[in-house]
Amino acid sequence: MLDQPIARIENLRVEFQTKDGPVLGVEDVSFSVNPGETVCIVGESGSGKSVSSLSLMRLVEFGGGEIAGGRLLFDRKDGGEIDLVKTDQSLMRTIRGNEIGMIFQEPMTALNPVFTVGRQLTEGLRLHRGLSKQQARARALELLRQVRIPEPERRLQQYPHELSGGMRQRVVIAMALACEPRLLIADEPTTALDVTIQAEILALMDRLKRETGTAVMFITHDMAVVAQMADRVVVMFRGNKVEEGTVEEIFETPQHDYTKALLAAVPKLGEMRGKAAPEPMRLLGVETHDTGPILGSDEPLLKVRNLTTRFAVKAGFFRRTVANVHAVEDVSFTLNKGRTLSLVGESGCGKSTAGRSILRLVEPQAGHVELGGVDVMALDTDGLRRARADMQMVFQDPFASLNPQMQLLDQVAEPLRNYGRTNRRELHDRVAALFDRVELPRSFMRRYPHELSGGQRQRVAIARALALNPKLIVADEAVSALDVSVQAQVLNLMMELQAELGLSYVFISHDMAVVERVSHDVGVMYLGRIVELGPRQAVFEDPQHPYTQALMKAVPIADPRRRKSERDLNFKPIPSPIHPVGYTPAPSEYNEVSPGHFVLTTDSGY
Amino acid sequence: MTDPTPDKITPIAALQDTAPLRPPRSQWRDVWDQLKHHKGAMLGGGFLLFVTLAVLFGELIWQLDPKKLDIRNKDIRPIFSAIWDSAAKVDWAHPLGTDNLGRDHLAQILAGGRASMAVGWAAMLLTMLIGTTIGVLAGFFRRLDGPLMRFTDLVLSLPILPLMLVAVTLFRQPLRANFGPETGMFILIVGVIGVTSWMQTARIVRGDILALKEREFVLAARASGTTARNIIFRHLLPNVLSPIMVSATLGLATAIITESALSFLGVGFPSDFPTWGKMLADAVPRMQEFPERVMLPGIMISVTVLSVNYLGDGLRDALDPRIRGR
Amino acid sequence: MLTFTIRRLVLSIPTLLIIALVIFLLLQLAPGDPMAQVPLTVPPEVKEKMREALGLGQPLHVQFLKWLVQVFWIEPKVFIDWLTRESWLLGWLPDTALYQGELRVISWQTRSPVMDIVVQRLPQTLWVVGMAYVVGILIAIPIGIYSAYRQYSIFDQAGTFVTMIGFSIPPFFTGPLLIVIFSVQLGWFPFIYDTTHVVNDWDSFVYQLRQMIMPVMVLALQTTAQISRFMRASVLDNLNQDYVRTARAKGLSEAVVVMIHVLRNSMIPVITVIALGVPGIFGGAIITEVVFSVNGIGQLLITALFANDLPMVQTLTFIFAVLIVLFNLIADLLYGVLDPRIRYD
Amino acid sequence: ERGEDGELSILYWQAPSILTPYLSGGTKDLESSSMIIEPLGRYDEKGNLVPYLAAEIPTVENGGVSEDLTSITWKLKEGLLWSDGTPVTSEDVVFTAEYCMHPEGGCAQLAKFEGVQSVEALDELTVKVTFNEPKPFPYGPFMGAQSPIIQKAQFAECLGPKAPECTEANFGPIGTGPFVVDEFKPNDVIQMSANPHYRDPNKPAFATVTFKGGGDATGAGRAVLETGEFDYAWNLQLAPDVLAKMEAAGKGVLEIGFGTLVERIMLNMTNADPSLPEGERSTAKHPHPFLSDPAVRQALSMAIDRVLLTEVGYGQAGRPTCDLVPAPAIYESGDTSCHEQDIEGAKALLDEAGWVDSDGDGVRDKDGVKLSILYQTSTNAVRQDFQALIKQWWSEIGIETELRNVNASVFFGGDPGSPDTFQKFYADVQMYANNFDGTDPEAYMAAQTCGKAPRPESQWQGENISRICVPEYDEMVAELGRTGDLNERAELVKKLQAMIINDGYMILPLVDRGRVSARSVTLGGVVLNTWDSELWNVADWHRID
Ligand SMILES: Nc1ncnc2c1ncn2[C@@H]1O[C@H](COP(=O)(O)OP(=O)(O)OP(=O)(O)O)[C@@H](O)[C@H]1O
Ligand SMILES: Nc1ncnc2c1ncn2[C@@H]1O[C@H](COP(=O)(O)OP(=O)(O)OP(=O)(O)O)[C@@H](O)[C@H]1O
Ligand SMILES: [Mg+2]
Ligand SMILES: [Mg+2]
Ligand code: NI
Repeated sequence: MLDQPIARIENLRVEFQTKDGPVLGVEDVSFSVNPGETVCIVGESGSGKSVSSLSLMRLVEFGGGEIAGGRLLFDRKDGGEIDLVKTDQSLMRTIRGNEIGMIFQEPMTALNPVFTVGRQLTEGLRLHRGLSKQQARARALELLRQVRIPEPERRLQQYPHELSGGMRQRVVIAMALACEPRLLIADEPTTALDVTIQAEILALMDRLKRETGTAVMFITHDMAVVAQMADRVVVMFRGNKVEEGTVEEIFETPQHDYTKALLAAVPKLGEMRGKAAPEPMRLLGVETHDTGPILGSDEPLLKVRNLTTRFAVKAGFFRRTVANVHAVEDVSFTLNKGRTLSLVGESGCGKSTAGRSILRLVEPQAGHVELGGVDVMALDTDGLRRARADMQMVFQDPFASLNPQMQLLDQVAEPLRNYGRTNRRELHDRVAALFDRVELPRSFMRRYPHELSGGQRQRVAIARALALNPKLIVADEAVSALDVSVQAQVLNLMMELQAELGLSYVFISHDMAVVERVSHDVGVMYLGRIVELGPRQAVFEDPQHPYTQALMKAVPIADPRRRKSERDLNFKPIPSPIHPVGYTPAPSEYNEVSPGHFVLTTDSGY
Repeated sequence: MTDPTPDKITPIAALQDTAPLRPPRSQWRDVWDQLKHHKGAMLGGGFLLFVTLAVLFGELIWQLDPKKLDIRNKDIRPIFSAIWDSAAKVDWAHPLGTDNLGRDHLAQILAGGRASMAVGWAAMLLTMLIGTTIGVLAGFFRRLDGPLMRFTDLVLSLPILPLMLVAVTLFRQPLRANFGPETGMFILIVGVIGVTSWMQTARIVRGDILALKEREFVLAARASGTTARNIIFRHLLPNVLSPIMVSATLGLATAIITESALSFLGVGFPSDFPTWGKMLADAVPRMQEFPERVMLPGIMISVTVLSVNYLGDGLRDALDPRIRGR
Repeated sequence: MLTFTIRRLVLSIPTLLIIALVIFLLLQLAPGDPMAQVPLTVPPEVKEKMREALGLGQPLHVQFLKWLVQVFWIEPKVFIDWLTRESWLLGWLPDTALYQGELRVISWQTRSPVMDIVVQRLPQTLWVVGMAYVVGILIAIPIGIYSAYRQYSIFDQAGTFVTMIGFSIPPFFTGPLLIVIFSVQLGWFPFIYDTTHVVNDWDSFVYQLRQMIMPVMVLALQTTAQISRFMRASVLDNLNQDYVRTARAKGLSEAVVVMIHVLRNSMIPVITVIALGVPGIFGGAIITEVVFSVNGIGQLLITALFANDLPMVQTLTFIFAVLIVLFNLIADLLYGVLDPRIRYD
Repeated sequence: ERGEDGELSILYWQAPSILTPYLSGGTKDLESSSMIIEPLGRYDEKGNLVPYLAAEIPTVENGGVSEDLTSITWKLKEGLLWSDGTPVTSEDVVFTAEYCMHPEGGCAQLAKFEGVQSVEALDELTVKVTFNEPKPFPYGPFMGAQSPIIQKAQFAECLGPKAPECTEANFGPIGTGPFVVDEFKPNDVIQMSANPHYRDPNKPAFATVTFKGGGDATGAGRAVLETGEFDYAWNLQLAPDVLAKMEAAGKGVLEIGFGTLVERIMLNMTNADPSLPEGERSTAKHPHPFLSDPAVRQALSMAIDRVLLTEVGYGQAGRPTCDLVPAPAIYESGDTSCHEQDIEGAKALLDEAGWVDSDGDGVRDKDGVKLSILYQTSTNAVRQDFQALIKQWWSEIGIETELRNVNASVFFGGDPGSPDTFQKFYADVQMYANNFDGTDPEAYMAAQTCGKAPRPESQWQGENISRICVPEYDEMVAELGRTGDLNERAELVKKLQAMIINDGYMILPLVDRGRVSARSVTLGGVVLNTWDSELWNVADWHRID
């Protein structure tokens, strides 16, 4: 705090005019950012993180917002300090993209889908720097190299959808860096990405900051990322700043109750070290049902043998199948009653497909699935429908998996109706009981999904899955889209239900810390195969397969003293799972390194 | 250095979901509440209600027979034309004047409105029914998609006039026998308009269903054992309501206009059966001398269409719980 | 994309054959008689002879097959001959002379090949109906963009109002209204369209504009009403997208953001809608053409219908069907071309 | 001076589709082609015969028609040239007959050649037409717009089934008329220029003609009367007040001429009840339940105010009439009794005949038969007004009417599959207009004989639409066929008319409809002719300033 800060936010207040009157986006926030410093802003969804940063760009106005009070002091390149609140939009345009760069949350949508990467990269350069086409292109190439995008020349001609999510996010970063801004605002730049890619991006940003000396305002709700990146941390809660301090202060001596609660809710990789069975997290302020470790049973419930699912790629004149996407390749495992098996792996490795294949929501090519003695693969349509009463699914996106036009009561009652329970009273009582079960107020039964928060929605989804008293629930990324605090609650809920009802879960996730917390067994998937399968403790404490080892390394740890460096990472891009029609992959063979701990010996492609 | 902690934040509150505070209400009350706030919808709905009541019950108040000729009182100008033209032939007995055969214009507007509105609504409903059915089937069942879309192309290229003539040849007699000449023709016209104007709706609905089908809640419904039928009725249809409403408002206008074009081309209702479209068409040659004869039915058609459009806008917003919640 | 195109084209052949058959049967079923316009003074026996001379007595399948052969085999030969003989495109090729005087599709009214008349009608149809479509779109797009950009402003409200009025007033009213105002009262424009008019200098061009302006206005009103609604909806969708915010964050001006980033994306669905409307141009505008004596394809169709000139109606409707199928395909392809995310293979 | 008046623009809102009347027969085609090809003689505006290509009109007196009425000999004018410069010979005339009489040609004017046994060229300029039997009126072939002479050299290859293939000839016949075709766009426009070989070197006054087709009658009227864009517009079937308003603009004047066209109501003498089995409806098997009662028919007629109808529908372009043959003058009956509407009289008549409203529903009935009428006509604004008025009057005398209008192309088409054609007459009464060609009504009267009623066996073809079947009438028609003397024939025609119309009320004539055309005030020489083509004297048209 010795030198002059680049940006100072003083008593910012932002209001949105909506039909029902003004809504407060940010109530009262003040903090500053110094040159060369990374300030992380944390807080849960809706706490006003994005609004603060957009105010600094004066972009809130375009979303219907209005800066109702406070000052936004920005130190311009040529010395003068101006109040951005009072600057007019034409001057703002020379600052935006030029002196303040911004990286947005969603790499998928932040780029214009119909223009090439090159065009979008050079646009700002030509505007602010007055570069010619060639010069801008040269600079764009340089930028792409800087963010370590392979084959930068080719990328310039490509459209955003032709790049992978990680590459797209790097393009967005390159765009923000194009004019060498003095302040870089990164709004959740890695939330939507895989651990492995996230690790790379974080490392990249860290390096760029060191090399260029840019000040960075980093917005996230992921405490692990904060631990990895921040110099200073600002904690926000419901439109207010509740705490500010250096990263160590915040993590080690949190002052504010909210900060404490937040930290308690973060699962940390390695916390479960030495424990065989999962146990619920201890959360602040929520009365715990203290269930202790959940042991499960030894009675097998679900047996999956040699499950193989491929999607046909059709092409040519007669739409013949020319190739197959080998989404799930020869996967076998057994899940016991009352236990949780987690499937982890990078995006696209076939986790969801495996889960859906078990329920026959996609038709597998081959394999054998047995649920409680019923051969699922042999069932006809009607039988399958009946069998599904025993196996339910919870989906990743709590919003997308609920019908926006239906009241929650009807949505939770739907499975019951499908299986012939039509008595209105009975239905109502049953649904009410389910709502109690997942700790939702009964008054919510008449609401619509959009009237609930993400965590509440996911509980509704769980209630729906529980409606038929299933034996098995496939939870496909069931907590990935949730805030940490909410995520912790949902996880606890799931574990409590398991303890009480003896449910079994197939838990699909890419978040290693969460997986560590909830699973009895873990299967690591890569390119359609399980490369390593075994009890959680064995797999996490003694990873055998090189891919598992790399994955474990990439996970950020919510501890500022255990930062990773870029050198630790060595990821290769995942090879294509598409193979021509005639291709017959080798069967999966495993080596049992310790009891129940299997490691793939067949070539997995890694 | 840090701000003082506001007292109201307790850790318990911190980890609890931010619950919306409003108490639950019944669904239809909600829709109505929302609709009430939409000025356009209220105006449009009010006008529509007024017109509907007027055409239904107007003849009880204004009891002149629209078909009654009174040749001595022909070509009377509407009462208001006396304001600027003191020489105009006006008569309080015919506030909107009479036509070239002395039929009372007000009575005709009322009777014509009944026919036009009925044709408009019925044809629109039929159009929506066919369009939605075909669109949903094509979008939902992959196998039906190709054939149904080709079928749509086929109907698109059918000329409406020969179709109308064929329909008249084949069905007029049985319909007349069962329903009488006017209702019979009404069914025929509504049928033909319905059968030839559902294609746009079908295309739109199909596109939306194709996209909705991939949404996770449909998969979730399937996973919880919902049958295809129920998926369509419970999950897909309510979600395509909004594009259907848009087509419906346009469909109503198109139906009224198509009916008038059919009359114009000579294949519509019996000649002594007034509709707004036909009144407009008949009055066009005399529009210089008697502008009110084109203006009145013209205004009625336009304003009705506008009202339906605004009401549709409002209903669309009101029926969507996402918008309603705001 | 190429395989996709070829595949769709090949698949459309059976579709078109079925369409042709259905149209044929429909027209056969339709009441009416090519002799309807022959005066009543001509005795029935003579009319019967005339019908025979037109080939009306033949069995249906024979008539249909004959028509199929004529349309799919003989007419293309004539067309290829014309291409290699006169057109500037392929005129340099040796003349093919494939057509050997076989019977072409002959209109019952004029006793001349239907296709020749269709070709004769194209210029005025394209000038008037096509121009109206273009003008309508050119007006609609800016209106749509601005209405969306200033959603719920006075301009937006007024736009909605006017377009709905335009949509709900039939052309048999607007046409005579314009005639009364601009031709009769003001005397500005002629209203009987002169199809023989040749544009070869400035004055004749001005005359062409004057005679086109009224029918074009009538027709453009309808196009504008529809397209501007689509455009507005599409722009509204895109204005809320994240990439718009990204563009603004780069410091681009509002004009660039809207006219380049938003417009390009918004045009994708609109252009396909526009493409789907193109067959309608060929179909002509029946009522407007009659009101202004434009004598384009629409008028040809309606006179042929009223004269029960089945070969003409059948051929015109079939061409229309071909265009519908074709432009469906073009709309799909355009979608693929405009939107890099979509790839057909 | 030929060509000095520049351009003439004519507007026909029904566009000509072909320029040989032999292949079409549509009025618009006859009239347009009459500027290009000509017959041997035409009728003038009074119905008199005038020579065109013939040197004079052959008659018995001048020896051109044989005493026994079985042959007629025409002599061409000398020195006539086709527009391509070749001479017109009797061979062309013979060929014209051959062309139309070819059994496979489907010639539309075959009726003109009815009874022709042979046509032979006696020399270069003389043609003799021989008939099978005596023809009291031998001016069918080669007379009037329906039967112009075409050039043999041009049409030699187009006989019979080949006729439709000669597009070039059909679209640009070489003729002797004042104009030649430069360009013909079917159903759209004809561009013509003065014929350099026209027989009168000073005519035509116009160098070029634009003959535009298409649009509607209102537009056509406006273009001549209100904006002056065109010089001449044909057949303006518009309401009289609309026309009067247009004429008031002062740019043009209306031309009106009366002929034989009568708007009438046909009463169905047979039962059209839909409950009868198909094939027996509207056939002689079942007489009409109430229209076979003459009192009902007369009451229907009495209730109609023909003067008012004329005023509302046609104005100066119509005259109320009680006759089916309102012209030429010698055939007129002079009966004006029907002009006066007599509602009370009609009521009395019905009461007397036992048709009373016994159940109090406002509709008269007798023996369970209700006087309930289905009244059909073709779609057309004036006819719809007529329907409405007549329905009103009939309801005043206690007769209930259901109106129906049918698209003209269906109504007048002879499709036996359609229930809506005027021949099938699946209604109780129907309204349309009809006339006869030329000046001789024999065939017209003969059409109402018993054997000519449309029946299923005749594929519903036939001209006796009312299904009139009066034996004395048929006998008298036969007598007419045997009578040569014009005055005697006229007497017979009047008697025939009285039998079924003036006294029989089987057909109710309403209005004698004139032709209304409009010409620009600057166009001179127009003589509206209803017996032949309106453009019959286009060679004399000229510009006046
Ligand atoms: N356009 C808008 N109209 C109305 N309210 C808005 C708008 N944008 C944001 N808000 C409100 O402002 C508050 C802060 O939102 P903001 O987007 O800053 O949250 P965030 O902390 O970025 O959350 P997330 O982690 O989900 O991105 C929220 O309550 C939100 O509802
Ligand atoms: N319906 C489908 N048709 C064709 N290919 C598919 C389909 N569904 C999935 N795939 C392909 O199968 C592979 C595995 O997909 P899957 O969705 O199972 O991955 P995942 O591990 O769940 O990834 P994520 O973490 O992103 O959800 C991917 O390559 C994907 O592109
Ligand atoms: Mg945010
Ligand atoms: Mg997945
Ligand atoms: Ni400080």
